[in-house]
Amino acid sequence: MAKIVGGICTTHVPYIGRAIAKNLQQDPYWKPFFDGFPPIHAWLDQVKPDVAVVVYNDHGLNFFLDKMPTFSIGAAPEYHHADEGWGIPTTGSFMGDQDLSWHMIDSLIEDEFDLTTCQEMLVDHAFTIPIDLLLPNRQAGSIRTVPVCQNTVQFPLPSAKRCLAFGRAIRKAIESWDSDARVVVLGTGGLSHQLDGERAGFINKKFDLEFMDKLVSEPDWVSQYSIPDIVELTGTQGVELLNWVTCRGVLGDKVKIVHSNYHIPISNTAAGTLAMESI
Amino acid sequence: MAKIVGGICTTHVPYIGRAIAKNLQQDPYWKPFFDGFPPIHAWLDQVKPDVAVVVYNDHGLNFFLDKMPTFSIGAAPEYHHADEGWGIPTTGSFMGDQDLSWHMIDSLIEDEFDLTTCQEMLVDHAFTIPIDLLLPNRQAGSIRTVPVCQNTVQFPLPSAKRCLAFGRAIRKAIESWDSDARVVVLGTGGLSHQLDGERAGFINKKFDLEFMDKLVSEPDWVSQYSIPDIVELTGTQGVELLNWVTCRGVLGDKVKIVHSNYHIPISNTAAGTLAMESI
Amino acid sequence: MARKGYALNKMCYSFNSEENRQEFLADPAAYCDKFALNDEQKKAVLSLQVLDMLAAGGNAYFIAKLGGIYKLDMQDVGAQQTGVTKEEFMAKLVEAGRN
Amino acid sequence: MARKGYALNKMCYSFNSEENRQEFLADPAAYCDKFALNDEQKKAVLSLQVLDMLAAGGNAYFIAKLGGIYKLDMQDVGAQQTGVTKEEFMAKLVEAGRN
Ligand SMILES: [Fe+3]
Ligand SMILES: [Fe+3]
Repeated sequence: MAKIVGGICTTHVPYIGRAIAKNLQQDPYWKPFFDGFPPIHAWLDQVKPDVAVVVYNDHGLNFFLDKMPTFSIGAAPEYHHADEGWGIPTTGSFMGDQDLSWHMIDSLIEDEFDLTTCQEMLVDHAFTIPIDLLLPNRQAGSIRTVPVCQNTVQFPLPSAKRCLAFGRAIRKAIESWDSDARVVVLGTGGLSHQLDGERAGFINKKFDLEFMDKLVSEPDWVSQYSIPDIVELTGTQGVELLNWVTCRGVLGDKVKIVHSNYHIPISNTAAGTLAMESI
Repeated sequence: MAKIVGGICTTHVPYIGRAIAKNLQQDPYWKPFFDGFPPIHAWLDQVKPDVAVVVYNDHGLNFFLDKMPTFSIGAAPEYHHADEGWGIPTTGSFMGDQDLSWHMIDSLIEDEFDLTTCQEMLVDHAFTIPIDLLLPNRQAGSIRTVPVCQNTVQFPLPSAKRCLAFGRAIRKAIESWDSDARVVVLGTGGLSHQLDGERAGFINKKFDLEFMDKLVSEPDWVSQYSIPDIVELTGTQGVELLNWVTCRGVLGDKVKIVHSNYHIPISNTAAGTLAMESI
Repeated sequence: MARKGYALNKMCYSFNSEENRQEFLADPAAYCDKFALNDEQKKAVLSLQVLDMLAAGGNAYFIAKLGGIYKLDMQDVGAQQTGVTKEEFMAKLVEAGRN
Repeated sequence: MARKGYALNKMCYSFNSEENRQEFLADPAAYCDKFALNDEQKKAVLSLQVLDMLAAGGNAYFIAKLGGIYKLDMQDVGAQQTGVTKEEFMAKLVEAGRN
């Protein structure tokens, strides 16, 4: 059966794509953020994942409001990035893993998650940037991927409780996959930030740090908060932390921290990074 | 609060559209099928619904395999039919009810149904034909509609148990809608038929009649059957009876029959019609 | 089957548009190539063999749109797949209502 | 809000294509009309007022694509909405990391 080697949660601010393209990792603005990654690179070199299941949210590239799914899963042979309209560089394409995709789809629909299945799918910066951050020397085909997209764009959103249950069901699916593959899970987005309205620029360091702490030790803690609570506490876009919650669900009951980092600001965002291993 | 006046399940064979367009209701081939409707017309004249919630499946008009939702709900001001490629006449457009759509979406996502929301949506013959059968003298705007689309096209499908729970959650949503509207629910498709493969033309009268009987008296009965069971018992397209199951869930614990009809064949299909009232 | 048939089903989905149906009819082989059908799919489409389309990953609902182009109804398609005449196929349906 | 902003958001979604961005820039008012924006939406777009676009039903993620056309980054947009200079807005972000 497949093995889940661990999970990594990290922000996906579009702006990071430009910093990578321009090699600004040592620039004073960027260094405190990029310094969070070498220890995770070293860990990834050790655990050698074959497949990444990437929990993220689309920002209006693959999905528009005419067909906006709560939970969708890619089941394509490969995934391409494309023009998102705001001038960030597009990256290379990503190999899919259709065996795992369909195995997850079968298992999750059996477990009463009402998925949207995508046999063709564009992936946006929320998928591409974390992979580029984590595997800076990625060759085409060096890792296979399964995109898992959650709606954090059009209200109403799935609750933190539902996302945690979704993650746990994904764990069950991966662990029952008849394969010797090693699977890493990513959760992208957040942490606190708000782009729109009179509260633009809102950041909540205290909550973010507590959230990161509890995500490790007590994942159900976040379920006490409703979506309006989370928006209030972390901003209208901070609610992307739902992708972290789902990722955490995939990692099972107990985890230990591989490495964590937290830096304010990247663009308008509190940039958190948290790598975990199941124990 | 809104009132659910009852529910009507009926087949949606595309071919029926042509019979309506050509006024063939008294033709010997069609008469045994169309004769099932006048008693239901009389009942509808009595209960006077303002809104129809229509549970159906799309056949490749609004959804393709690139984005195939398990459960989707329309939230548009109006819905249009369009060319489906097989030469059936297109019908007029249908008024939406965005208040009810969004109320249902909020309530159902709160109840952990992972919907796809559609703020623009084409409706196919599975939506239009049952409305044309039930309201033959419909004027534009004489009834408002909310399309609820279930995947019966791309496996895996939601289980009968999940559909029944979905219907029950829709009931809860409608009953908590702050409106004096009278709501009728439709469930379209089936009954037994198979279009593809060496078993094309398969029909199972015995199972259909038992299904119709149990749907009234014991709705959970069908939950004993897995999707492969249902395909085996009713054909690859007979599985559309899932739309009947969801419709039945909306009607609550106890119902009585307003009128029922069953005729073989319409095209390749066993054509069932079943109107029910909650008691 | 789902993954195998994607190109074929995508081509059939395009037949919701009259313009595409006419383009297909003008040169079916070229239209198959435009959607990158594999040899098995292309051969099944050009020979209009429904069982072969299914074996090549076609979904019944999408294949039906191709049938529509050739004005085949569901009894034509059913008869072809079960190896009987259309009359025999229709008689079998009527028979299913009797018992 | 969702239903109110649909036309505006749909226009912004079209900005994923360079061709559409150029068509918009050539005649913004005509492009708004093509997507049937109402007066409130059109006025907000033509005056590039983000708070007005939000009030007219715009979704932040889609509006950002319009900002991209004018090379506005998220600090420009944040400053405009909160009525401060870009420098003040950025200083506020840095400040949030201190406590
Ligand atoms: Fe984001
Ligand atoms: Fe059907």
